[in-house]
Amino acid sequence: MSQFLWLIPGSPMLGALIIALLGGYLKQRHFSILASCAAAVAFLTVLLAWLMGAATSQPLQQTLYTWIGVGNWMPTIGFTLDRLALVMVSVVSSIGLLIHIYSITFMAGDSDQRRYYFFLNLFLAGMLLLILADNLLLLYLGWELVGLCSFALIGFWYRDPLRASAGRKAFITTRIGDLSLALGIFLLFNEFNELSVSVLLANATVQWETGSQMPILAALLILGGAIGKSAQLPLQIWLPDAMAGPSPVSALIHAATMVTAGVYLIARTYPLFELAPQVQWSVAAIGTLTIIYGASAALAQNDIKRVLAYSTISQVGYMFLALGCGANALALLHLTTHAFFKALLFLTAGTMIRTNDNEHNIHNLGKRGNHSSLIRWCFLIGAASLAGFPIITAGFYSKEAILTATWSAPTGPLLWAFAAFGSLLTAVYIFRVYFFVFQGSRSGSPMPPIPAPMTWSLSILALASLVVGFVEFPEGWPGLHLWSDWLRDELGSASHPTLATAYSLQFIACVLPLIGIGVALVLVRREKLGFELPLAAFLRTGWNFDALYQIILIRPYFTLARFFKNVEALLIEGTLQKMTRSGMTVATACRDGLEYGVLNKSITGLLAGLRLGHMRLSATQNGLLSRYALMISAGAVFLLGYWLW
Amino acid sequence: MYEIIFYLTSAIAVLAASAILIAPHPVHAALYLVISLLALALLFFLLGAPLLAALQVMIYAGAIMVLFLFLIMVMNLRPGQNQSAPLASGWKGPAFLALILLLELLWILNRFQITATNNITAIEPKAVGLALFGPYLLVVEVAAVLLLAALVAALYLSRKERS
Amino acid sequence: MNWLLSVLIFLPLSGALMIALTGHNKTIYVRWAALTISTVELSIALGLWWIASPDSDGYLYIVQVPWIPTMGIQFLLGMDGLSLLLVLLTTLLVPIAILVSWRSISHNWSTFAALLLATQAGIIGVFLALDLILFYVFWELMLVPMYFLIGLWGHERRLYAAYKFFLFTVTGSLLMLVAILGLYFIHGEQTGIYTFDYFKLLHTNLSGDTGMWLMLGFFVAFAVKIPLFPIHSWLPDAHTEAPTAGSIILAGLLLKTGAYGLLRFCLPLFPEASIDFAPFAMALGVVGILYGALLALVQEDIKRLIAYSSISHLGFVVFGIYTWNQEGLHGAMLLMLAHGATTSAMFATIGMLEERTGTRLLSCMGGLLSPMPRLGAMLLLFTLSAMGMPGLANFVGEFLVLAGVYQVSASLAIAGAMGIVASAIYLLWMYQRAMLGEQSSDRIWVDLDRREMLILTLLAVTVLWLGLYPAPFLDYLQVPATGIIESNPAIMTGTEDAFR
Amino acid sequence: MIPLSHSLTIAALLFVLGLAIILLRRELLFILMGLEVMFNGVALTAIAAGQYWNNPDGQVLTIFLMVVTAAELAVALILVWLAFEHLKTTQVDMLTRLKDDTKGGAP
Amino acid sequence: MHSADLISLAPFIALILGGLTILALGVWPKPVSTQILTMVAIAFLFLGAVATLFWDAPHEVNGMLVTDNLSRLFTQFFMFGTAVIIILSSGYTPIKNEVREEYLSLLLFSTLGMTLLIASQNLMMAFVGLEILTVPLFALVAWQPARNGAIEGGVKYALLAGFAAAFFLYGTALAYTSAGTIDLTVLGAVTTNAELLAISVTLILVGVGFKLALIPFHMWAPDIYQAAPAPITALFASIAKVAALVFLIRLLCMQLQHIWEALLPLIWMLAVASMVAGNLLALHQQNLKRLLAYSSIAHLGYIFVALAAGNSLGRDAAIYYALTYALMNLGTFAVITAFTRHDQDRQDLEEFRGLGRRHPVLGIAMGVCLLALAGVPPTAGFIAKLIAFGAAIEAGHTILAIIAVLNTALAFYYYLRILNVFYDTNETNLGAAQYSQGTLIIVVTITLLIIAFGIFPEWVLGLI
Repeated sequence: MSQFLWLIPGSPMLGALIIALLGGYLKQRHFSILASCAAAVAFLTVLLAWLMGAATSQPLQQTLYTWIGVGNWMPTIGFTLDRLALVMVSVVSSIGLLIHIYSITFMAGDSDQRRYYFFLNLFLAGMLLLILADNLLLLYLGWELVGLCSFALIGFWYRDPLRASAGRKAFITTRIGDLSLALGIFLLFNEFNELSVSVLLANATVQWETGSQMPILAALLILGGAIGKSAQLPLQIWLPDAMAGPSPVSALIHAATMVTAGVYLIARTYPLFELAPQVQWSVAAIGTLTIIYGASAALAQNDIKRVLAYSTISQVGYMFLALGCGANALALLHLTTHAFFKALLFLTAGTMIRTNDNEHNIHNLGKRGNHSSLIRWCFLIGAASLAGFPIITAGFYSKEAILTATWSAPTGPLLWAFAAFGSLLTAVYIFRVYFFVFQGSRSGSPMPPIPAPMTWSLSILALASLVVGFVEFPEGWPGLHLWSDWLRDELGSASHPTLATAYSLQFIACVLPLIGIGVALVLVRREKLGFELPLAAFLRTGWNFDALYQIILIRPYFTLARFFKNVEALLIEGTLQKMTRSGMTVATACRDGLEYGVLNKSITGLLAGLRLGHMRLSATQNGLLSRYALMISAGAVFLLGYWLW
Repeated sequence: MYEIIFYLTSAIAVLAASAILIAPHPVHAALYLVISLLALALLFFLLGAPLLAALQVMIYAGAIMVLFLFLIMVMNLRPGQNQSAPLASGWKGPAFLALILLLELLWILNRFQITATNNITAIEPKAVGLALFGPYLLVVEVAAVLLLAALVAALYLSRKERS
Repeated sequence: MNWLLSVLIFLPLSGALMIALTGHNKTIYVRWAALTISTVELSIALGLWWIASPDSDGYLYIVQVPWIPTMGIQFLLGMDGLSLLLVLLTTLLVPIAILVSWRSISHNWSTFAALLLATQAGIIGVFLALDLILFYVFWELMLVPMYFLIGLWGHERRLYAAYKFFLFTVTGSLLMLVAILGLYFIHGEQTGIYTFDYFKLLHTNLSGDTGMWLMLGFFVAFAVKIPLFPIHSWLPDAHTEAPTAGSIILAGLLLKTGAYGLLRFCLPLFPEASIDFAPFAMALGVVGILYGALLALVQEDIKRLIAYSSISHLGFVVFGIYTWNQEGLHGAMLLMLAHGATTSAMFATIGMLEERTGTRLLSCMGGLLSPMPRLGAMLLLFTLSAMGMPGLANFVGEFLVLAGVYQVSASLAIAGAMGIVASAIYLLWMYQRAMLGEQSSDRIWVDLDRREMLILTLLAVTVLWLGLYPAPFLDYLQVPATGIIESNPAIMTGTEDAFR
Repeated sequence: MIPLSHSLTIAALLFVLGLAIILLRRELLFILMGLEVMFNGVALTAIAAGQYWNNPDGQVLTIFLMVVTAAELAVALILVWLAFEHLKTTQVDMLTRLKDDTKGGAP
Repeated sequence: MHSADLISLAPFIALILGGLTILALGVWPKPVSTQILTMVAIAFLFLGAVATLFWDAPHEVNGMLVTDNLSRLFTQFFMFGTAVIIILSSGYTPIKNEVREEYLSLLLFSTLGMTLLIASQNLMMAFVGLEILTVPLFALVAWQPARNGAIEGGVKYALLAGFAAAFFLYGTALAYTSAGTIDLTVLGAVTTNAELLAISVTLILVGVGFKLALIPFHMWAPDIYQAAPAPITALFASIAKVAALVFLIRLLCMQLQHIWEALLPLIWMLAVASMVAGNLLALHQQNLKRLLAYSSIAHLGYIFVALAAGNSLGRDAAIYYALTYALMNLGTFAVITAFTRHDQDRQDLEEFRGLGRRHPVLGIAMGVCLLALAGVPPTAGFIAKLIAFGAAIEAGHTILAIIAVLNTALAFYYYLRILNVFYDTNETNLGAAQYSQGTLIIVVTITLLIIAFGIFPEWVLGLI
């Protein structure tokens, strides 16, 4: 099996390559089929891996070649498939395949499908590469590749400058996180002269003491990378804007897969975090804050995709919380369920937006109200799963488990309280959307039928959103505990509270979504009457983070850059002209040259000085014979003077 | 006595030369020049060079001065004609420079103790002739070429029928 | 095969002479002749690459002929892995420059081609010469034709730019000449052997101050060429005003000669002085990285922007060189290649863009991706490479450099890494303004034709190759890098102390 | 007896006077006269030194000096005359057609 | 007179005989064509050059002239240079009809002066040689007096040359005063009154410095370059100047070495002044001939850098530099000669706009010559600078060398300026070059020589 590992990232890569190179010879609709086939091959390979027993065997390995061999710096193009990776590739490849299929009809009308599918395939390849990479540098490659594709796909409709800017914003913001990751890689390499993840982690656990400086630094740097990619506080600002891309893209990249890359990264390097408990705790803290942040911001949004975007931020916060509490397996579980239900929500939202003339506003969507029942049911399932509707939804199982696990972590009750409040808010905001959109007057014209590929992919996702949770029943319940058992060897397990505590926590977790739905009902009624939420404007702008960054970072940066530009322009152009015109004296040139830009000013000053020297000397060549003789005599006087002196 | 004549002649030579410096009229200047040259001839004689004294009188006072005067006549030069004052503005610098040069030269010449004086013994024309046609033979021959070249040059330049 | 080195130099030189003398008013014939010559050069270089084994110690090819024995000057050429790769880059970029100019140069093709080939000969000579005087000869030889390429075919302010370029570089190189002579006489006095032979001069005993001054003499010449921060101001002008082919040669090759000089001469000849100087050089490097990135952000002229980005990238190269460790040196060398390919590709693309839009101003562009998707895609690829996207050329070099720098000083590495982030900012901003958004005018645009696609595809393949499978290149750098590291008497203790 | 330095001083005086004439006078003929004075200063030096060393070389030197002066003067005088003929001036101040164009050239 | 003396004197005799023959042919009752006169002149030059080949061991004639390697090299070179100038003159339209017996004989006499000057062992001989070199030039500058500025140039040159000659002679007289002799071999051995001798050599330096147009004795140079017909300017800029230089080298570096050492600081200062001021003066100059005059001043500065080193390498460097300098200037002025208009030289740089492109051979030649002047390898100019600066560095004059290279860099500016104009695309001015086949051959030959001497400097270095 292991010799086929390369196929997992390789087939979408090949797909992208074929689209790029041979695209000129293909028709628009062939792109979608080609791309879907590439995604399907990847998915089938993963499936094959399951069937061949990858789930139970030792991690699979495949090394293609050494990428950059310099001394100890020996990153390979090599893949490792362990259980963590297996979960991730399964989620990514399956959702990827579904979204490819969904896109066939969704993008059918677009004239630039070549670019779309190129980047979609490339994204899939990058994501799978990131997951399978057996060394940090290859991981970084995948990491950047998905960032790039995200950039390109957010700005897919680039003619709108706002969308193009959103892409750039996403790229640059995540790149700040990437910088941190890169530094982390340098640090680890510098310490261990090794890039392979497994060896690094093994070395780290042996050589570093818990809580010492190095692991803290390393973990912090990696955390920085994860925060950027996963849109956690304070680098979350790019994600809401990223909704400018096509909805399938939002579903795939900005909900199901890429934003969870940070979660994956931390899970992958969790031994480092265990060596740095402080950092681990801050992971949890960041997660908690982000939960509240995202949920509260989502509460006030009127754009359906923005609600989902803030919801994503918030839900990834849960995963971080889980990671911070050491419940890595649970984080992964929530990652999986979230991938399905959030993809489902995005795709239904996308379908609605599509069929309603690009209408994003939930009020207006509700007023139009002509939604097919499939859409309605799918959205309901997704919303329930997101809210963690007890027992029947996948979201309940993953979220409840995280909440329970939180309790026994350091400062657990506090974290739990926040997370639970977030859970309440989640139910409120998502059902607010549901009630707005689907309880409106049904006045519109009858719906056009939804094409088969869309129906299929929505149905599969909806099903998954309900059933995936059953792999892991809550602590103390009868039923399966497959997930945590299976992953325990690789990811460890969190400590659990006592059973009694657990039961009460579980009860609360069951009740909160129900309360939330109730609150949502009330809220929607009152909002329809014109009532505004307190702080709505503040929340709607995502706590004004953009403005804050504008003020404290971006503006000063540009100002500084402009300042330097002006200085240069002033120095080179201005003075040169001025000097050539009036033949300024060398003294002036020197004086001005002492200012900041010694560089160009001194050059122009030099030129002017030389010119002045030329003019002065040239003036002596005035054709007067006596003057010439005088100079000769002066020379003689000078030379003779040397002897007297 | 010898000394008195010597210094007197020297004074004449120098004063006559100074007169050229300020003489307004070219003809006057030329005459001052002759005086200076003749005084110099006397000095040559006093310094034991009778041959050179004679040559000085003949070549300079005789030949060259005639050339000068001839040219002055031909060009009909007069003072004030297109002529700024002899020591026009801007004379101070050059004069100062000349003064410094003079001081430098005097300093140099008096710094070296070559003051010992032999009795004046005339160096006979014969000795000069022997030197000229002995070691300096080649120079004499070459000097002839120089004169020839000057002649050719002068001839060419003074040709009338130029296009 | 050694004689091929001489062929590499003299073939373009004689070709240039032939074309200059006979090619008047025969544009088509001249174009093909120049292309043929440069292609032959490329195949020779590829052949040398093919034959040479990367593991062989020392120099792969050597040519040694006495030239002016009374002064100890020889015709001494040598090719090690580093020069092999740089020659390869040279021979690749010159045909590309010719192809780029195929239509855009409208007048005096014969002179143009002759100058281009002469420049090529000079650059190859610089990369091969191991006799210091010979090196200097080629160093100047490449300047003069380059000057005319800018001064005669450039844009509006070409003369100003050309003078600035020439006077800056020539001042630096003349100071180097003084240093060369100084080294020559010091070595002569010590050993009694008066020679400019690189290998013999390597073992000159230099006392502290003398060594430092001589090293500075060399350093100034190379720093001007690289260009390092305070003396970079010729570069934006030269890049902006040069014709596309000129920009390609300038950015792709001439800047590399400076870095090459540091690697080949500055470090091995003056190890002690270089160690003492390393902190300053690295500081200059990091200032260059950030300063270049900062100024690139606020440029209106797209070529000027790339010029400042070059300053930034070459800062990385200097950075890497003075780390004096495996990762840093390899990174610097590889980045030289990568920057050569990437930046010349960007200049080629921008040249094509300029031919179509008639402007270099970003404010006059916009929305050009939809009418010209191929051009846009290519530009995106090269832009990504320039901003250090993994899998593309620059990434490998920049990351290696940073890994090397990190071992010397973490804070410098952070500063350098900020440069990478900044590069993303200004390059994407550039790309967005030029290619994305609404179309600024409804002219009819023509996408890339076959010739242009050929050019850019060649470069794109190079960029991808360097990014994904640099091993065939890196293998050749092992021996040179090790050589430089071994020349270090203190193995970096000096620098480390200076930083920590 | 006359010390050598006295003769040399007088010679130097003559030399400098000639030089002063050249520097101060504006008329070409005066300048030529100044030249003559300078040459005579040199001649006096040579002869005085010849007396001092008691050999004929000083006088030989002076003879050649006269020859050369004559040759040079002849050509120079003709040139002056040509200037008078063609340029209608013999003033130094007027001979300024050949000079630097101080307007300044290329940037 | 021994037969050995005759062999030694043969080249000089050939020149004198040549001059006389041409004069005789000129006054021959039947008119002799200009071509024949030219050919006779060149034939005598060739004879003279061949005659130098019969010199073997250094031989002194009568204590006046010495025939050694240096004399031979430069005698041959002067013959070559004069031949070049004769060929250039015969193809030079503004004075074409005036190249007759006077012109040619004066050229030959001037050449005689040069050969005498560099071979002289006696200050008197040197002086007379210098005058034979100079006096014909008075007339040659003013050749065809109707030309613009010709008379003015002649007058200025004549008066200033006389002025400088007075200094030279005064120096000679003082040298005589100090030692009682003017024989250089004797003077070199005398140690009494060394300082007075040094001072007298300083005065001689003023006289020679005038010929070399060193700062501050330079002011005549641009005017005369501008006034003279282009071939004569070439003579001024090349062999005439080199003759004075070689005399100085012989005087200082071979015969009065102790004086040379004493004079080093002065030479240092003259070198710096000449380089800096020469380059500055040339910087924005618009008149090409004047510009080249200023550049010549700077070049003499570089040569003095070599002389300031005070070692044998410096001497060799100066000699090599002198030779290549003359060659480069000959080449440059040959091109200017070729580009002449019907009645006047082109002078203003603007008048040359685009000409290099229109005449590729002349354009390339001009490029090579100017780049050689700038010191770009692989031309002779580079090797010259290399050795010159090397000498300075060997002597420890690093500062001087740095000043020199900075000046070299500065000089690039104006050389490139000329080339820019030559190759500019806006051909605003029309009117083709008017050059003879001979001029073209000369231009190509000199260009090739410049490159050849750059690539194989041993050819020349071996002769020194």
